[in-house]
Amino acid sequence: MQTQPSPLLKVQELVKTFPIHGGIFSRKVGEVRAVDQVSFDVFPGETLGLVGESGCGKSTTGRSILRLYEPTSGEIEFEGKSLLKLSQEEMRRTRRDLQMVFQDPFASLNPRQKIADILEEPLIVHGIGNAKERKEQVLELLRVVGLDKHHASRYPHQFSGGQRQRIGIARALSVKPKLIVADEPVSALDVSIQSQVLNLMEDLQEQFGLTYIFIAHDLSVVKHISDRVGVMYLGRMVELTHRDELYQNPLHPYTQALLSAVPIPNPEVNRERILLQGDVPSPADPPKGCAFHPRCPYVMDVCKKERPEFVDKGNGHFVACHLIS
Amino acid sequence: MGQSILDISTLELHFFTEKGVIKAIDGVDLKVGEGEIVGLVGESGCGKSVTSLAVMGLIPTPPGKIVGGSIRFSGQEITHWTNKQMRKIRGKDISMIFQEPMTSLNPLFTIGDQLVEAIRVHKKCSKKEAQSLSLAILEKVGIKRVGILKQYPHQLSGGMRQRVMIAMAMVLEPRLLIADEPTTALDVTIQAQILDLMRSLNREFGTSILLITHDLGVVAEMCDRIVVMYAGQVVEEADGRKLFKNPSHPYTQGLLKSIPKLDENQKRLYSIPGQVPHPLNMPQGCRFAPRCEYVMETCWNKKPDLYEIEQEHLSRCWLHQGKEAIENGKGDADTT
Amino acid sequence: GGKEGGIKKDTGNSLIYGRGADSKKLDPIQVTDGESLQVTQMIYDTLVQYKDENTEVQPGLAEKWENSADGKVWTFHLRKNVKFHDGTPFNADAVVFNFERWMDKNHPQHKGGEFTYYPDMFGGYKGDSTHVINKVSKVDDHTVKFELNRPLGPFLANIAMPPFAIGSPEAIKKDPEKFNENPVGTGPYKFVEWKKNDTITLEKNPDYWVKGLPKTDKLIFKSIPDNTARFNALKSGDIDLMNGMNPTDAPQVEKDSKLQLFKQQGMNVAYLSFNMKKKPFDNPKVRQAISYAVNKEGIIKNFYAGLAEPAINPYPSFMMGYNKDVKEYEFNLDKAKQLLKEAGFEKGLKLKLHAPQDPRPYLPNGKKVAEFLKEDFKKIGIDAEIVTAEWKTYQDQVKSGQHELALYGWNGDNGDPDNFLYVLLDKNNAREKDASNISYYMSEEVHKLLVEAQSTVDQKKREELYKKAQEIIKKDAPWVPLVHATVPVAGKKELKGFFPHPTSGYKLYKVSR
Amino acid sequence: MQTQTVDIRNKVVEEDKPWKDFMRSFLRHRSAVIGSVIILFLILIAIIAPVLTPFEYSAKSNDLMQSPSANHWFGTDEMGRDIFTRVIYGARISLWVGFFAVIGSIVLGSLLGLIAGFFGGWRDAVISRIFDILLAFPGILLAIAMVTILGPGINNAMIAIAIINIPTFGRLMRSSVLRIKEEDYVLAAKAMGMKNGRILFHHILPNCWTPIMVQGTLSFATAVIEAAALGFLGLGAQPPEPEWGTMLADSRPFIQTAPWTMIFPGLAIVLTVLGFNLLGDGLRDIFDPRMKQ
Amino acid sequence: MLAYTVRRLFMLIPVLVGMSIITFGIVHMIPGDPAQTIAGEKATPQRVEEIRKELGLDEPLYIQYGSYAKGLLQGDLGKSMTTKRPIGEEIGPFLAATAELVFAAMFIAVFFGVNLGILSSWRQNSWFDYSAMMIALIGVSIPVFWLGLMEQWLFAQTLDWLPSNGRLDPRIQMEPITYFYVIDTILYGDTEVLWDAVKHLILPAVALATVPMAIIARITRSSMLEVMRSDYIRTARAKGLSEFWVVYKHTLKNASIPVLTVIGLQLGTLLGGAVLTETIFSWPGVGRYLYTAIGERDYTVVQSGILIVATIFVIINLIVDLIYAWIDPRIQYGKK
Ligand SMILES: Nc1ncnc2c1ncn2[C@@H]1O[C@H](COP(=O)(O)OP(=O)(O)OP(=O)(O)O)[C@@H](O)[C@H]1O
Ligand SMILES: Nc1ncnc2c1ncn2[C@@H]1O[C@H](COP(=O)(O)OP(=O)(O)OP(=O)(O)O)[C@@H](O)[C@H]1O
Ligand SMILES: [Mg+2]
Ligand SMILES: [Mg+2]
Repeated sequence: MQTQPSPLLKVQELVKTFPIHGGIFSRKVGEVRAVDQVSFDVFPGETLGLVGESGCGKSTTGRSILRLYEPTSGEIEFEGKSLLKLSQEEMRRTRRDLQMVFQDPFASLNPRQKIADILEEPLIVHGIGNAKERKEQVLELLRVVGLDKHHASRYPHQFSGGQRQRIGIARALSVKPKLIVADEPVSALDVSIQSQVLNLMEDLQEQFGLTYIFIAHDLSVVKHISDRVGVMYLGRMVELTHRDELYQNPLHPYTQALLSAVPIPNPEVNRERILLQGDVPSPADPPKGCAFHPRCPYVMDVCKKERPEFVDKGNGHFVACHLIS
Repeated sequence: MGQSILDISTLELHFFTEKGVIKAIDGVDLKVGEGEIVGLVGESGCGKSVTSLAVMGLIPTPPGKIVGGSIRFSGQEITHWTNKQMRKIRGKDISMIFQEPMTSLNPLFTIGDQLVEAIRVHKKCSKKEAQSLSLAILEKVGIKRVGILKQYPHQLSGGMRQRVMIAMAMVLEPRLLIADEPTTALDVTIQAQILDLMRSLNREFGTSILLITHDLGVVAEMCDRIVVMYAGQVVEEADGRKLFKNPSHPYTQGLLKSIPKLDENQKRLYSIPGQVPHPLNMPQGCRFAPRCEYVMETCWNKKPDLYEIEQEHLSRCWLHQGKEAIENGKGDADTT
Repeated sequence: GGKEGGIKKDTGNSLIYGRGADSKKLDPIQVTDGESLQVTQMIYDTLVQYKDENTEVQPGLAEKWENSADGKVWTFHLRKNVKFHDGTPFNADAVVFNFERWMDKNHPQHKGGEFTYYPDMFGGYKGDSTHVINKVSKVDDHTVKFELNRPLGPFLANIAMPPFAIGSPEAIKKDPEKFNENPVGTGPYKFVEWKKNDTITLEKNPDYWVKGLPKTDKLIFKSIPDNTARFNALKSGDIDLMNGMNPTDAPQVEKDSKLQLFKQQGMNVAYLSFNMKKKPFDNPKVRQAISYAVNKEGIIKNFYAGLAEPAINPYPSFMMGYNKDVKEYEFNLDKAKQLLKEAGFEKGLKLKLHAPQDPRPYLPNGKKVAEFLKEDFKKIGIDAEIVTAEWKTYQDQVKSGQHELALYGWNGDNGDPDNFLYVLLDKNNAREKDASNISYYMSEEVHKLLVEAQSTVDQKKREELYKKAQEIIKKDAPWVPLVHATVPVAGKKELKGFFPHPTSGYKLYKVSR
Repeated sequence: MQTQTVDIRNKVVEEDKPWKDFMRSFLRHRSAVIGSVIILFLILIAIIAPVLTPFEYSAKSNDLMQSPSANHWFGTDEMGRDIFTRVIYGARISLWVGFFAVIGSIVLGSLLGLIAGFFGGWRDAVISRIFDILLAFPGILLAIAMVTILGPGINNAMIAIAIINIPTFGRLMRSSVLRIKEEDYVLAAKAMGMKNGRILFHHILPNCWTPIMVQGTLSFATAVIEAAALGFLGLGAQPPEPEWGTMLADSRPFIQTAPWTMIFPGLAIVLTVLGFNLLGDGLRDIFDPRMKQ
Repeated sequence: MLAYTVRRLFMLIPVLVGMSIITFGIVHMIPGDPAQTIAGEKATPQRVEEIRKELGLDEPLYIQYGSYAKGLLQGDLGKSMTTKRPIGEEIGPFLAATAELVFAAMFIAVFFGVNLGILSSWRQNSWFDYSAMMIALIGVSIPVFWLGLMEQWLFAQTLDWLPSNGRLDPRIQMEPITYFYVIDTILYGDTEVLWDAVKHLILPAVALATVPMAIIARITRSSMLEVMRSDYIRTARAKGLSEFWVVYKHTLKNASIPVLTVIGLQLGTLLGGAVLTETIFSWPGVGRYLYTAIGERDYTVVQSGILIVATIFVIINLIVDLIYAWIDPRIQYGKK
């Protein structure tokens, strides 16, 4: 896309490994390659969806961007400056622009803080406003996410899951960030509540010009909310493109299988199912070559040896598969 | 629909807790026919699991107690059977698999132990025979690993564990399989495998299946008939196609409108306002009234009945019941 | 059935002696504590020995002895036909061997531990300039000659001490290290078994050189550390005889028809020491005031069950040179108050009162005595804070003068006043560390008297000197002498032949049922 | 009726404030209530001890070893002191020792546990090893050795008890911190741009203290027993302080002639310890998330 | 399993080194002087000084520690300063005496504790449960020394049923084989003496058993209850297993892990903590041995003795951990 503005966030070859300890002296005996050379750009105002099966590294990617996990290698540029080069203190201040919404609305709110304190704390930390202004801002935030002002003096356990997720979103909004990483914000919610939160997030994006990285494992949700979607498998990005392109023209065999496996709430639709064999391999011991090759219906010899490159097939459709190249 | 193997009618089950009486099930009518796959959907906490446990006779008592209605299994009234009586049919005639494959297998015993045990509870046979039977059923559910019988649950992946659970449930070829959210903890591609497996078992053995889930997509693909629950009550029941094409209860309608769909592009999702009522503080009349778009005066005071709006399509809503019924107030306000 | 000989049960005629601590070792020369020596005394004999009830010397393994005119040569005539328990004969060689082993640090069998009593009693080891014994030699098989470097007054009394008992040279040579656990002597009993911290069992030596002794076939020492528990064991018949009882239990014994009480005259003193290095205890008025505030009768009644005499002088009245004319500070709080006022403490005084935690024969319950004193002190405006410590720490504290007031005491060794006055009250013993004069009483006058008495031979003259010293001490009041405790020993009614001995070393082989 | 609609729609199940919620479950919990009644009773007695008895705890009298009577409810000891008086004054000592020993070990243990859990790395390794070592020692022997070093006395006994209990709290704190450190709200705080100090004090610490409080209550009980044990061995309170363990040791010779001298101080210990155990148990149940619906 | 064991053994090294340093330090901080004890109370200061020199007590502490550590590395625990006997040899019978007492106590505690816990959990909230748990709570609240004294008062002195001190009637001499008297008397086949040994064991063992019994009963009950709530127990019931099998096969094994931890910890604690019981019952055990050694300032005995007891404690806990790994297949490689 030639007329693209410059990206807000640029992730290049991001790698994050976790050591595995064991042996007689609890030495490091191996590592989990949770994120393995992932690259993508996020443009201002868009929503980039990330999907993939459990354990494929979605959350780790999200957390590494905020340097909640220190990336092992790679490069992350936010508004042109490299995040990984910032000192702890500089990074702390930069986090104002980068915010996060968590999956579990029950675990992500400190049970011993009142809602008002939860929402005010980021303002205090970043030295925003005086006490009175902050109070007002808290009430404003509550209003924005559709909660009542009398909720301010309550504790998290007095809310339902959907309400808690609203509070989590309000907290992320409080410092007026540019980018929000939403890590499965609706997975824990019931279907009838889920749409409330999705609508809220869309409204807020429009209202504040936010940029989202939206992580989910529910393809329908991702499709609904995202402009572009990245598909991850075993720590790697296997496909990344525009939403409609992806759903109409999936190139990677894994994406194809994934799309065909999603049950559709319409008995009239009859689809050809691609049933994959076997389970997802362990990220501690990923297959050589293409990570997907043991389950791939179209596996070729080259897949077992060489790792396919993640390349643009034109019009911003990135894919990593030997079949395509 | 053939002869029904499971017939639950107007079941009421309460939990007597310190904080008060939780009316976890307050009117559930549900039939499962021979060889049929019935889906039971509803939001978290609406009483799906409790219903299935009631069928198995596994409700923790106290605090739980069936206070009304009946459960019939292939014609027999089993509502008040003793534990000892229930034990004879559990695992043999009715089997159950649970949501969490991670915690539903005893971590300290091998797969073989647990399968053999399941067989030998009901079937007189040697350990050897039981083992070969186990291997056969494991192969049927797609596990062909050597030495699987000697392995412990933690050595298997989630998908495999759920297969083992299914194998354990199916090994004695029960007539009814109750699957309580069997795929919720699994990934989509694995879920597809498991659902596929269940469908083929249903075809092969003619096992009836009661599939509990909150995923409308899963029921749409799997089930012949669908029962929708809300806050401890069945609110709608219909043939799968009818239900999706012509949902009649406002809750079902809202639910269908609020989920994003893969096969169409929606601009904006519908959302049902408010939230599920607190189990200790249920609305007096229709339980959905506080969230309903079409709420009427009657709805606040009177409990609606399940009403047959067309053939084999029931709905619990005053909208569909005649004026006359409203005035007669067939369902009285719950004043307890 | 089962394994042969592993278990032996009582033959019926045994004596079980309950005591507060186990033996440390069974080689007499290597131990210093009474409990260890009590056992070795039953297994071994010394050349000469104490009489049954006092510290006078009588023949032991030596039938007769002579001292040369210059006092430097001692000749002992040994008893004949005496055998060690291992069957080897007792003779002059054995005596020479034992003394050589003790005195010569390079002796091949000088092994197994410290030979503490030897250097203490005989001025050091062979080769030391102060060493007393020049040579021990055999004259014939039954005669031994000791040649001394200089005369030693208490030589005979020393030789009578239980550490200097003669052991079998064969057994010692076999394994000097293990001799500690496998004692072989000539005594009335033979060693059988030692269950550590529990029992030591001895059996009758049928060939004992005194006919008719020992009286019992077995002698069993049983350690029960707690006094009360031990007393209970006596009452329930688990043991026959016990030492170290709480004096407060004595009345119970007297009431009990199945028990009898033996009272052993106490060659001891318990006292309340003032640390005269510390203010205001350098002021005699303060010391005297406190002396008036001590209710000795009350203490004796409460904590000694009457089994003690109030102490007036530093040593008990039955000893030589006791000054009967010294008048005690009676219990008189008014006088005490008056004196305090004179000393400038009419508003009162705060002090620390140290008390030992563990029972001592002369002070069975130091803590309680301290509590008792505290209550009376309160009445004259003295606020005493009690500080207790367990025995070793306590010794450390008082011997280095960390206390202000301390409850302490002394058990005499040999019945000589020197053993009390010089040790406890002479300025030479007021050492910085390891003081035995813990009051740091520095009286020159007393020092002169005591030193003179040491080098005087004339007993009359000595008595005079000691009496004089006692007068001065009374006036200076470096201590409040509290009591001379009678040591109670309890046993079953049917026991006969038990003699309480002032050294607390009993001839248990004379006891019969 | 429109009004009614609005009315019910806005009706939220009014949940109580946390402390009210806590009080409700607390009051419903039988053992917690009994335990706190016992403890309050003891505290009260300790405070108003002088009012309850005409005697002084250290005053000797001539009524030696009297059996319980209307005048001396629990009898007298061998110095003629009123045992009832000594027992109720003893509550002061036991509560005092228990309290400060527990506070001491909580403060030190938690601090070490916090450092180990929060910073990890070599600090964790060193501190955890220290805990291992301390735990491996036989507690009572360690306490005996320490009091022997420091000298007997109630304060030194308190210090020894505090030290031997450090690893209990340290480990508890460490594991709590490790658990809470991984909670999403801590991550959220970090993502919010908060500094370590603030995360530690605002987010981690307040969420660690419930297990500490439960354990603290239970350790209070053991501390009372440990103090009595040291007293019994003569290493506790200094005379004439009426410490229960010391009283037991002192009256051991009279167990047969005057059993009341042993029975009442012993029962006092049991009652106190029971009170704290009941309360601790109750708190544990109340705070246990599994007990909550 | 082997690698796991070896790793756990290696992890002991720093703990043991730390322990040796701490014991050494503590022992040398205690005021008072072993030389004084050895020399006797009335020895001259010069003598004491000489002995101090002979014992090497005049050397700087680090040199003393150095030679102590060197000895330890060569497996030499040193000699007692007072008895001059090798500690390794001397401590044996005391350890055995304590071990016999502790094992007897643990046997009582485990037998009654576990069964009480199971019954209580089975009859949860019954009067039996309440009274058993109340008794258990009182059990943990009784100071062992008071209980011991009360036992003595009642059963030894007043009723005169059982002996109050020692391990054996002093009139009996027995050549020890294992130093566990109960075992030795059985080896000798002498029932009369066996009975005597057992009689001596009863009171102290019961006193010592009370607290662990109460703790075990409580932990058994709560972990049984917790396991009974788990998913895999529900699965076991769904198979149709009888209640007896559910409790004794599935629940007990899973519930045993926390119970084992407690048993291990208690075993270790009792081993070093039996001082009070041993003092009261004049039991010639290791607690009293060390307590006496502290009183006598026998540095080497205190140092090495505590080190031995602590090592045993650590090893017991290691064994418990290994038993877990054996019961629970998930533990094998250490989770970290
Ligand atoms: N702190 C950690 N330490 C070690 N391994 C980790 C850690 N966090 C994640 N991992 C591992 O990294 C891999 C990727 O995990 P991640 O949480 O990013 O997956 P995910 O895609 O978010 O999965 P889910 O859908 O379950 O949330 C997993 O194998 C996980 O086990
Ligand atoms: N043991 C119990 N005691 C008290 N209330 C209970 C108990 N078990 C279930 N309930 C209540 O019964 C209601 C129905 O619960 P159930 O588990 O059947 O829901 P569900 O539909 O299966 O939900 P989910 O989708 O979360 O599994 C809930 O309100 C719950 O609070
Ligand atoms: Mg994730
Ligand atoms: Mg459920």
